[in-house]
Parts: sequence; C-alpha cells; structure tokens
Amino acid sequence: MNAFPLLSTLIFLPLLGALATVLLSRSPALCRAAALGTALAELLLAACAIPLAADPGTILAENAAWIPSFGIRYALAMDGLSGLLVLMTAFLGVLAVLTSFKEITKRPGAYYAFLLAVETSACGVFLAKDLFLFYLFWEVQLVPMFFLIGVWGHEDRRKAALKFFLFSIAGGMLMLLAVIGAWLAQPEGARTFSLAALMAAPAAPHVQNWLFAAFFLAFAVKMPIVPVHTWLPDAHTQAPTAGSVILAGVLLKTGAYGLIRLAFPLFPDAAALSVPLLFVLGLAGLYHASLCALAQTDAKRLVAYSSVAHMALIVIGVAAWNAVSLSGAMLQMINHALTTGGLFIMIGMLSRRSGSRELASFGGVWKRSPVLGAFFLFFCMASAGLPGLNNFVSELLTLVGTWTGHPGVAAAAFAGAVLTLTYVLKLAQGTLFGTPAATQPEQWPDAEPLELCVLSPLAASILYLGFAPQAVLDMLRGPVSDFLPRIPQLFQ
Amino acid sequence: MQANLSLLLALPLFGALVLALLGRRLSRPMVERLACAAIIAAFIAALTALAGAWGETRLVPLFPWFSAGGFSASMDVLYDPLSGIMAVMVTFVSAIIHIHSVGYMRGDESYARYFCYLNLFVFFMLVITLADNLAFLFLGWEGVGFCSYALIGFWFADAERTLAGRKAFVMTRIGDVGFLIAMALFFATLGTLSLSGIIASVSALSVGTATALGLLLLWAAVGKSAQLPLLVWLPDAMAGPTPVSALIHAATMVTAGVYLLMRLFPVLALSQAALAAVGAVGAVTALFASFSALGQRDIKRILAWSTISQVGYMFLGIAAGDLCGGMFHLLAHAFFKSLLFMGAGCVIQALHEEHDIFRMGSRVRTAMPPVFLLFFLGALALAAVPPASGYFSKGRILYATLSHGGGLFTLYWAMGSLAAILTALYTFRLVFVAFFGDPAFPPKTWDIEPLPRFMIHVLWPLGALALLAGGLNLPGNFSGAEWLSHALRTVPGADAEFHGVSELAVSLADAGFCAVGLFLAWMLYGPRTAPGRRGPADPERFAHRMLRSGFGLDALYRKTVLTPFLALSGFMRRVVDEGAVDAAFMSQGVLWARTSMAARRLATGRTSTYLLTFLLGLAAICAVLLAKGA
Amino acid sequence: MTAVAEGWTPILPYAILAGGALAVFLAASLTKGRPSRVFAPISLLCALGAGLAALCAAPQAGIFAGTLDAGPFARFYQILTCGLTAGAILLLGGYSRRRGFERDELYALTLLAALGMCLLTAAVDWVILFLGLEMLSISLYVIIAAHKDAPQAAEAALKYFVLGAVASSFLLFGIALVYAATGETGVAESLRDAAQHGMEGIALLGFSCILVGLGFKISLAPFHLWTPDVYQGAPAPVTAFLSTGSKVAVFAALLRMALSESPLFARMDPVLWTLAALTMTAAPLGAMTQPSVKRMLAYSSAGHMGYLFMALLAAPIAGPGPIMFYSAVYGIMDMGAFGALSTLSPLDRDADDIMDFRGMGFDRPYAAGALALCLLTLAGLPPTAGFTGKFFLFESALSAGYVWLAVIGVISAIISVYYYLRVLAAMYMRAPEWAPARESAPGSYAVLALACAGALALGLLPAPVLSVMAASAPFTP
Amino acid sequence: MIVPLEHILLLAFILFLMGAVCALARRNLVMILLGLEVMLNAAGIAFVGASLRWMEMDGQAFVLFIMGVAAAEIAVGLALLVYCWRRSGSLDVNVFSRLKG
Repeated sequence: MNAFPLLSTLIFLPLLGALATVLLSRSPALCRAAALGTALAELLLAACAIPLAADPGTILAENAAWIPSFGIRYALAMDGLSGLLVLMTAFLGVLAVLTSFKEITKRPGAYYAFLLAVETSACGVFLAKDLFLFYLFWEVQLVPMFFLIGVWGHEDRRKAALKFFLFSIAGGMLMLLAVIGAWLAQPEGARTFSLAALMAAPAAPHVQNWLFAAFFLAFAVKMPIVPVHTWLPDAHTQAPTAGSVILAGVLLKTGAYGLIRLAFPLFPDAAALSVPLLFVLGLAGLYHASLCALAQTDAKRLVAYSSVAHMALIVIGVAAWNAVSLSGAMLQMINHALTTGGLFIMIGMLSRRSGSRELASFGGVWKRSPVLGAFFLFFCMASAGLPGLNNFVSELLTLVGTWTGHPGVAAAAFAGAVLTLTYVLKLAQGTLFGTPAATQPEQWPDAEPLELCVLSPLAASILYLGFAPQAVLDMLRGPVSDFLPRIPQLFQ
Repeated sequence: MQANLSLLLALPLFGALVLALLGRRLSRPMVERLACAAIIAAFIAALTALAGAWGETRLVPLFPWFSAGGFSASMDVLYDPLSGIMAVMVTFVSAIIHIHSVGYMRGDESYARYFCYLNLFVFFMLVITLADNLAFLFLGWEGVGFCSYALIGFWFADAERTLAGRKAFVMTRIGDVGFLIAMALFFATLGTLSLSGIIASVSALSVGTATALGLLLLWAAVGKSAQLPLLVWLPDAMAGPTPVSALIHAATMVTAGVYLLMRLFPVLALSQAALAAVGAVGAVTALFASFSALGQRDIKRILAWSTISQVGYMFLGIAAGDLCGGMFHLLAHAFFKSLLFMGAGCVIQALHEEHDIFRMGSRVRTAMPPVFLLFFLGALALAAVPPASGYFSKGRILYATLSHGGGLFTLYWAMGSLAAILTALYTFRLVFVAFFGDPAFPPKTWDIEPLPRFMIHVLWPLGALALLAGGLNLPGNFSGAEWLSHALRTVPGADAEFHGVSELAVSLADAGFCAVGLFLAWMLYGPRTAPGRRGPADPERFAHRMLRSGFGLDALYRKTVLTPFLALSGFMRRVVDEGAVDAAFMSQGVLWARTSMAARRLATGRTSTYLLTFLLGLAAICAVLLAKGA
Repeated sequence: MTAVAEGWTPILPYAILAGGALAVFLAASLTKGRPSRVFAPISLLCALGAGLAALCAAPQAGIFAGTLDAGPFARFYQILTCGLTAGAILLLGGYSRRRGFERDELYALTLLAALGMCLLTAAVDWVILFLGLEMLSISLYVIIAAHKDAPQAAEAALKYFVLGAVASSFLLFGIALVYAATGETGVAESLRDAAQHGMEGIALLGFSCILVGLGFKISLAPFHLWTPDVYQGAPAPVTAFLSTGSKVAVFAALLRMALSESPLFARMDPVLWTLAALTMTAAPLGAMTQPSVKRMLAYSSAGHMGYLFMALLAAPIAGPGPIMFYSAVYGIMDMGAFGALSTLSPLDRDADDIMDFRGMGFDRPYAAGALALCLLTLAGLPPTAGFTGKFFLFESALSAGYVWLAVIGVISAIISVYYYLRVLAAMYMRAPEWAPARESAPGSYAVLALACAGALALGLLPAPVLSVMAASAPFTP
Repeated sequence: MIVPLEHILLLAFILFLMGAVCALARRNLVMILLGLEVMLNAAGIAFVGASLRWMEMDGQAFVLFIMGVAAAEIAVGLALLVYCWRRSGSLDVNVFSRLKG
C-alpha cells in the first residue's frame, strides 16, 4: 500500500480539472489552459505510474471500506494492462483537448469538463478491483459522452446521443442484474464484490451462463460487436472530433477490457462454452463491418465501421485465449486507439477546412496540404496493418495465436486483411488524391503548429509501437499469465 | 559484418527519413544528392559485405522486434550468397535508377516525395533480401507493396493513376494473405518464423503440411510477382514514372515472389505437388503474357507483359529445382529489363509522353542513337539472342525443365519454348515498329526534346551487363566456369544437378527458337514491310482484342469479382446493416412508442374511466383469487 | 400514565405540526386575512421543528395506548416527510407569492397534510391509518385548488377529490371487512390473524379493497391513470409535495402491512406480482412519448412506485432497508425535479411542454442543472442515489427470488432512461426559443441545492443511512 | 345476534357496490357525492355489524370517526363543486376532462 494515493489521484485529478474548467467558464482561454494543464498532469502522473505497474515487485493498489453492509469496497489496483490503458487514456486526453482548441467555440467550460469527466470514468473502469465500483464507473461514462455528442456534435447529434445512451444503458442495466446475481451466487455471510474473491469461487455453471450472457451483452454493445454495433457509426459521425477520439480510443476499450478482465475470468465455464459464438460474432463483425465501411460515403462513418472491424479482431483474439492471441488482443486495444484516434483527428482537421465530412467534398487534399496529406496516408497505412506500424504487430499476434487452436477462424480473419485494405485505400483515394472538389474553399492552410503538436506524438507512438512494441508486450506478460489459467477448459 | 549490414539497411532508411521530414525544406540538388548518395553508399556496403563473407552463411542479429508467448519476430539478417548477390543487384540497379531519375524528374515539383519513396523502397527491398525472420521479411514485403502503391499513383492529381496503384496494392494484398497464413502455419508446426530455423528443422514437416505451405507461399509469390491468376495489376502499374517501372515493376519488387520461393526452397522441395504447381503457374504465365505482349501498342505495357512472362520463367526454374537458373535469370532480367524500361522512358519523355509505338519510327533512332543502342542491347537480351545474357539464363531454365523429366515438365518446356519464340517476336516487333520505318499513325508532334546526357549515359553499365551478364554463369559446354552456381552452392537446395538431356542440344534449340521469332518479326514488322501493314490489325478483330486486353482477364475479374464485391458491400450497408440490423433496433423504438401511445390513450381524462379501473381492478383481483382458490 | 410521562417526546412532532397550522391561522387573523410574509417562515419552522423533534425523540414501542408507533421506523419516515414538507413550503413560498395565492390556508393545510403523513407512518391501528390518510387527502384536495388563476387546477382538484374519496371508501370498506373477519383494529394483528376465524375469504376481499384504496394513493397500475392529470393540473410546488410526501407516507403504511407476517400476502402473491409488473411497464409506457414534462414525471413517479412495490414483495425476506432507502431517494429526487420545474416556470403558467425547456440548460444553468441531476437520479444512473437505491431494490428482489420481476423492472428502467434523456436533450441540445425572466427565488434554490446534495451524498456515501436502516431492523409492526 | 354477520356484510357489500356504481355511472357531481356517501355508509354498516359479532366497541367508535370524516369530505367536496360550477358553469364531471393522455 502506498502512502500517496496515486491511483485515486489518477482517477479524480481530471474531475478536479473539470470542476476548474466549469468555474473558469467565463474565459475560454483559461478553460483551455486549465483543461490542457489537467490533461498534461494526468499524462505525467500516468507515466510515473507505469514503471511501478510494470514492476512485478511493487503492488500498486488501494483498498478501503465503502458500503460495508454489502461488502462493497473502494478497491483499486493497477497491473500492466490497466496501467497501459490508463496511460493511453491520459495520452488521448491531451490530444483530445488540443484538437478541441480550434473546433470548440461554444461553451468551452462545460465541454472540457465533460471531456475530463470521461477520462475520470474511464480510468475508474480500468483501475477498479471491486465489481460494484467497476459498474459504477462503467455507467458514469455514459453521461459526459452523451453531452459531448449531443451538445457539441453535428447536425443529427441528439438522435445519435440518445441512440448511444440507450444502447449502452440497455446492456448496462441487464449487467446490473448480473452484478447482483454474481454477488448473490456466493455463500451468504461471505458475500463480496471483490474481483479476486469472485474469480476464486465462480458460480455454478448454469448460473454462470446467465450472468455471462448479461455481462457479455453489456461489453458487446460497448465494444461494439456486430449485431449490436449500429449505435457506433451514428455516434462517431455526429460527435465532435475529440468525442470521436475518446469514444473510439477509450470507451470502446472499456468494453474489450471488461470482456478480458471480467466476463471471461469471472465466468470461466460459460466463457468456455461461448467461444464458438464469439468466433462467429468476431468473424461476422470483421467481414460485415469491413464491407459496410467500403460502402460509406461519409469519411467519419467509414472510420467508424473500420473501428468495428478492428475490434472484432480483439473478440477473436480473446476467444482464442492463449498467450499469443491474448497479448495481441490487448496490444490491439492500444493500437486501435492510436490509429483510429489519428484518423478521426485527421478527418476533423480536414472537414474543418472543407466544411463537410463527405468523401466527395475532399479530393486532392495532398496537393493543397502536403503535410496533412502525408499524416493522413500514414494513419491510413497504420489502419491497414502495414508492418512497421502498430496495428500489424497486434493483428499478427492475435491471429497467429488464434491459428494454434483454431486455424479455420484465423485463416478467415487473415483473409479479412484484404477487405481492410480496400476500405482504407478508398478513404485515402477519396481524400488525398484526384482533383479537389469544387466545393472546397479557397482558404486551405496546411498543418498549423497546433495540429502538428497533435499529430506528431500520435504518429511517433504509432511508429514506436510498430518498431519497438516489446516494452509494452513485456508489461502485458504479467496480466496474460495471470488471466490464462483462469479458464482451465481453454488453457492447456 | 553486423555494422556493414546495419549500414546497408540503415542508409536508404535514413535517406528516406531525412527526405520525409526535411525534404520540402531542402534544395533540389541537395535532395537528389542525398538520395543518390544513400543508395550508392548502400551499394558499396553490399559489395563489401559480399566480399567479406564470400560463400559463408551468417545469421546476424540486429534488433529484437517483438515476442510474446513463444512467438518471436526479430529483425535478424540471414546473410548467405543468395541474399548477398541479391543485395548487390538491388543496390546496383537502384543506384543507376536513382541517378537516371534525377534527369527523368527534372521537371517535376514533387522530387522530394519521389526520392523519399524511392529510398524507402530500396530499404524495404533490402529487408526482403536480407531478412531471416518471416515477419521481418513481411515488413519489407508489404513495405515494397506500399511504395509501389504510392509510386504508381505518384501523379495523384490523375485519379486513373492512383486507382492503378490501389489495384496493385489490393491485388498483392490478396496474395499476402497466403504469406500471413503460411507464417501462422510455420509457427504452429515448427514454432519459429526464422528462415534459418525453418530450414534447419524442415525435415519435421509432413508432406501434406509442406504442400500446404508450398501452395500458400506460391499464392503469396503469385501476388507479388504478378503471375496468373493475380497478374492484372502489373500492366496498369505502368501509370507510375518510368524509372519506377524499371526499378519496382521490372527489376526488383516483382521478383520478390521468386526470391521468397528460393529462400524457402527446402520447404517446397518436400512436395512434388507444390513444385508442379509452381511450374504450372510459371509456364502458363510465361506463355499467356507473351501472347498478351504481342497485342500491345503502349511501349511500357509491352515491357510490362514481357516482365510477367520473364518472371514466369523464373518460377519455372524453381519448379524444376534449379535455384541457380532462377537466380541467374532474375539477375539478367533485372539488368536488361530495367535498361529497356529506362530506354523506353527516354523515348517517351523525348516524344512528350508518347507511349504508342506506332507513332514512333526511325526518327527516334536517328535523333537519339545512344538511346536506340541501349534499347537494342536490352532487346537482344530479352529476345535471348546469343550471346546476350538472356540467351544463357533462359536457356538454363529451359534446360533444367526438360531434364527434370516427366510428361508434365516436358509440357512446361514446350510451353516455355513457344513463349521464347513469342518473346523474340514481340521484342523485335517493338524494336522494328518503334525505331525503324515510318510511323503507321501520325505522331502528336515531330519535335523531339533533348534529354540530359547523364540520364542516358548512366545506363551504359546496364547495357554492358545486359549483353555480358551471361558470363556470370556461362554453361560448361561454352567452357564457362558456372560462377554463379559455384557461388550459390551453399544455399540450401541450390546443389541440384541435371542429367539425361544434352545441354548443348537444348542451347541450340533455344537459338533456333530465337531465330524463328526474329524471322517472324522481320517478316511481319521489318523495316521493309509497308507502314500500313505494320500497323495494328483491325482493332475490331476478336483475336486482336483478346491479345490487347490480356485475354480479357481484367474485365473478367471486374465482372465476376469486383462488381459483385462492390454490390455485396452496398448490399451489406443498405440492406443488411441499415435495412435489417439497425432497422430492427429502431423498429423496437417505434414499437415501444406505438405501445406508449396506446397506453396513453387509456388515460382518457374522464373521471368515470378512472373509477371504472377501480371496480375492474377489484373484480380482476377477486377473479384471480377465486381462480387460485378453486 | 408513567409510559406517557416517560415518553412525551414522540408526541412532539404531531403537536408542532398541529400547533403550526393553528399558528398560521392565528397569524392570518392578526393580519386580517391579507397575504402576509410570515406564513411561510412559520410553517417552515414548524415543519423543520417537527422533523428535528422526530430526530431527537427517544424511540419507544408505542404511544397513545399503542395506536401510534414511536420506533425508529416511524421516526425515519417522519423525519423524511417533515423534510419533504419543509422543501415543499420553501418552494411554495416564492411561487405562491409571485402568483398571488399565498394565503394562510395554503400553509396551514400543508402542515395538516404533514400531520396526516406523520400519522400514516406511525399508524399501527386502522383508525389512525384511516384518519391520517383522510387528513392528508382532504388537505391536498384544497391545496391543489389553491391557485385560483391556474387554468387547470380546478379540474385536477376535482378529479383528485372524486377519485380520492372513492378510493378512501374502498380502503374503508376493506378495513371494515378485515375487521369483520378478525375483530381486531390493529393493522398488523388483524392481518396476521386473518385466517384464524374461518373468514379468510372476507379478509381477502377486504384486503383487496384496501389494496385498491392504497394502490390509488401510490399510483399502482391500473389505478394510476389519475396521476398525470392531477400532477399536470396542480401548481408545480404542490405537485412536488403531492408526489413525494403523500406517496412516501402511504408506502410506509404499506410496508408496515407487508412486514406483518400476514398469510394474506402469501395468498395474494400472484396479484401483487402482477400489480408490480403492470406498474413497472404501464407507467413508463405512459411517460415514453409524453410531450408534457409534468405528466412524464407523474408517470415516472408511478413507475418508481412499481420498483418500490417490487421490493415490497421481497420485503418479508429481504427486509425493509432497501425500501426505506429508496423512499428517501425517491422523495429527494422527485422533490428536486418538480422543484426545478417550478423554478423554471414562467409566471403565467408552469413550464410543462418539453419544448418549453429548450435551451434552458445554458440559460438557467443552476435550476436546469438541478433538474438534469434529478432526472439522472430518477433514471438511476451512477453516481447518484437513484443508482444506489435501485441497486438495493433489485438486490432485494433478486435475493427473494423475484428474478423475472427484476428483469421486468430493468426493462422498465431502460425505457425510462429514454424519456428522462429527452428532457435533457431538450434542455442542453436545442436552441432556446424564449428566455424566462430570472427570478430570485432563494428558497427554491435552497431546495434544489439540498436535493442535489442529497442525491449525490446518498449515492456516493450510502453507508451512514444504511446503518440507520439497519438500526430500525428490529421492527415492530 | 339475530341477523348473521354474513347477511349484514352482504347488505353492506350491495350498498357499497350501488354507491360505487352511482359514483361511476352518474355524471352529475352532486349524484357522485351521494354515491360516495352511500359507499362510506356501507362501510359503516359493516363496521357496526362486525362490532356486534365480536362484541367489541372499536367498530362503533370507528363509525363515529367515519361520520366526522365524511362530513369533512363532503364539505370540501361541495366547496369544490361550487368552485367548479363557477368556473365552467356545469356540474357534469366529464366536462372536466381537458387533462388527459
């Protein structure tokens, strides 16, 4: 136990910053400064926590009584997986704040407050070691995101925000019953929400099936897994750029994180039973989303569908449940955040210039702004899984790992790489190349310094994870070897 | 050694990085010098490496890339004579093409981007050449694919060109699926992706697995090397700048598939079926592409089809178990084909982007004698006119095929020989039509733009090699030393020996085929034939259309694959995703809303209605209780 | 007599409330019937005083010959109802003054209604229960109609009166039948002994009538249809009082019955199950497409009664704790929601149509923010008390084995999220059409602040309140 | 006790139903108030009968309370009636159905 409550600080620092931006809402400049300062401080803090989390010798945890009559505790801990995800959240938080400087002119105080509040809730989800606490943070995420989409979004924002919320809450509420069910499934008198205790004594198999189904539904909606994905394209399309970045980079990850950290280890028998279903859903998602992405004309919608397809690989990797595939799936969570975040940021920058998100409104972007064009192509290639860039590493690990137990599934998923390339190249083709659309305004500045500040670190991290992902994989080794034996049926 | 190899890889990468980051700030000469210097230095590094480790096989670890749960991908170099020679060839041809490009791109604004891509390409190509780990090799494999995509669509304002790039990228990616699956299979069966590890434990593979692996690798190679059935992208790839066509789509990248099969030859050798499949692909493609080359009017497309055809020979060589022959032809082809392309580029540029050979004519020859001479040297090698390099290299492959024995390989030999006749025919059709006589069609302009001299003169080494590279592996009956075979003898699988057929007889037959082809070309297109007859036959004629369009394969794919695929994509979006899945959820909402309207109608606002609910409610409660009591 | 001498303190709340009503009338006579500013402070002090007295009273078994419970259970509900009354008075103060109906009877009757609530929560005898309910109801009939200029207050009052009187008759007739079947007037005793005299059928019929009567008061489906009409017609602060205090108090009485270990509850289980399920589905459905926010909140309060009723079924096994907790949560959040609505209302009418709320979120940040928070609490989203409360409710339902009821409840909660969000969307995601005058209503803002603080505090730190619940577990019905 | 309790309860129940039906079916507010009164009194009869059956005075005391409450209720009811009549000029209860849905 540390004397300094590092984890709580990580969670609540952004909330404090949110409060500050609300109080400073009279002056947009101060709001921005406060938001950026908070986000940077959070990043710094997360970076400080990483070595501690990576070191197996130190245990980074907090634990305090909260609602004793129900055995609910305020329990936090950080291992390699949580640490990386928190770091990623903080990193994207900084980028999201920076991207919003130009884009958000309406009520910046509230905007940054909600943005930082999402960070708080996401960090809470990643760090909670108590099921009740996890659920609390899990549901809290929805509110600020709802406002981010609904208030600062584009033309159809209200509908998209409502859709997002209702899909998520439908999964979440059923999960609430399952959370209670998992609690009640323990012997009376010794009931607790502690994840460790729940994992140590799983419920009876027939109970597990129901509980797993409810948990899985919640996570499937959030990830999202086909066929409960249809909220995502709308939400992404309508959200402001930073909202899309956070949504794709952080919120979707909480779903995948839940699948790995909760659904599988808590209900091992049910999880083992569900593996074929997960493979079917994963492959269906990969193909369906890729094909749908190809048919989009709205750039953000295209990227949103690509997001669904990339997340489907995580489903496959988790279902395969071996050391290689699980490492790949975990790494994919981070890689997807960076790549898709980059694409959303780029589309935000471009559509701010062209005034539209339609692919038809772009064209010839490279000619008009070569630096932006180069970055765009870079992110596109990362998304297409070009080796040397981040996605390749995780996708290769995921699928090679899947192959060892399920060659058919892996082969089908490998073949999906072609589809990925088709829609990525469609995106690049429609945006970068050809002649500029007639609707484009005269003013089309190339990358501004602020934009470079956003894009360069993102590109650098993509390159870093493409060429030297070993440090990250080393951090994931602990969690992987911790999770694997929890499902003996899948782990030989 | 490690430093040398690191330098070899790092120099082009460094050049590319510098150009990517600072290229737009540097002056044009600075950019050009930097790009060329990086490649020339890499060439020197490759040479010293070859000299330093002559005949040895070394595994040089460079950088641990990533590993997890027993899977490991590290950036190691497997340096053996095969990769050493390949690296020298790649850097040598690249260096010449870089220098040539300085002239070729003299009028282009985007020179920094061009040279950045070009340097990056060389880096990736060297990775393919040197990589020990298949994942590392795949880095280069996909990297060259990307560079090819970016360079085909280099003039991106023209959407047609970028679409050609996209086509190339996607088609090669279709092949790459085979590579990826092969990697997974290697990991699952042998637990390693290291080439040296695979070859060391190759005996652990069952024949079935080896066949599967062989076919997967073949599929990957087919994509990259533009063989049947994935060849349709290469003719379109000619949309890129001509030096790019010379480097990527003739000398280096398209031979990467062949090189991959050579590197993993011990795996292929385990399976007769896989080898036969490789041979079938090679022989059929060689013939198919030579026919198609015969129908083209665009000078670059003729060369493109000819590249496909020549790479088919290399496949055939590998299928026959003749690694050296494959490598020999690879090298010779790299020299003469890049020469031909750059010669064609000079012609095209001098004629203001004129691609149609029927609009050229003797004026080209007279205006640019050195270009003609260089082009002619390349044509001699391509047509396998003795004693040019192509004659020996192609001959070696045909000899190996015939001596492999068996009906199938005899058939392959026959197809290869027929293709050889056609090669000579279309090559000299090109030479006669483009450089002799009057044009059958009026050219756009008669004025010929002078080219920078260095741009032409830098090609002389290639010209010399096109003519003399046969000396690399002069067969025994020409009292040659078989230098290449000797050099490659330590490469696994390169120690094959051929018996049963007289090499001399085959060589003579080859010369005969060449002569037949030349004769036909002279008769049909020679300078003595009337210009009208020399023109392309009636474009409405079916046979001509077939040849011209590469037997309609591209259109067939469009019709049977691309259109249904796009239709499926639209269907998935509109009907399945929006029309069914999303609509199912949204109709849920509508359903609830309708129910809600109905429920609200119960609240009529009339007090009597509400009072009625009291009585009805009580009655219902009583009814339930009575029903339960009874 | 010694018992009374020992425990005079439990009488204090009743005395303060009754005295307060008298004091208001007295003050009115002193000001010769003119509107005066003293009514509100007097009644506020009385309500708070009564609550404080209940808080400080020493718990005992029973007073007035055992007809009134003075245990921790009654005390908890009395504190709660007095607090809600105080909130309602604070809201009424500014609201009625600006609209010109701030008269003595308004406050006096509010205090009397509070007295009725206190009696209801403490009643262990049918007589007291009936009297408490009538005192509450009759006062409310008048208060609803108090604003004579309000366009629809008369209709609302009339409907509430007719229906309420009929419901009281049902309740009364049911009591008579239960009494006939057992000969006892004690609530718990009569229910417990219902089957001992061979007249279980009559007792069941009586209990069914009681259920209709009380079901009306707490808006159980299908007796809930009046709720939106009355809530919409009544002035917003009155609605706040009506929807919180009266429901919480009646629920306390119901809870007392449920814990009486009566065989009737077991016999009625399918009926009760159906009522709970019906309420949890019909009420949200009514609210879902509702253009009027007041009607929506009315349906929603009926829906919340459904959740509570579900937990009531489970209470014999899972205990009263979750219901007590959620009663408090419900009172706080509905008070906040209606309070915010009244604060946001223009002078000539109440803000009602959802389009009235367009752009309020940024125009009136504090009141709208409070409304938003209360709506999120009603929707049961963490970290608000609505979430914690719902968690406890569902926990008790599941632990008592009512799995399907819990599933229905969850589906109902999902639907309910939709209509709360619609209001949020209107407030924050649409441009304002009109800007209502900003009025200084410190009383209202105090209520809103307290409601928000309560909603967050009970959500984040429910442990202290839960320990109070645990203390009232040794419970004498 | 000469008359069995069942009979008294049956009478009370019939009266109660009649009152309820009157309140339900009549539109005139005065008649509704009358029906209400009948319902309350039906409960009173049941109380008196039960009180005799069990020989306890509680029931009769209850009836006294009922009378008081009924008076108060009717008083408020009549006041409302007058108020409504003034506002709308009608005593038809269904006139007051503007709040609905």
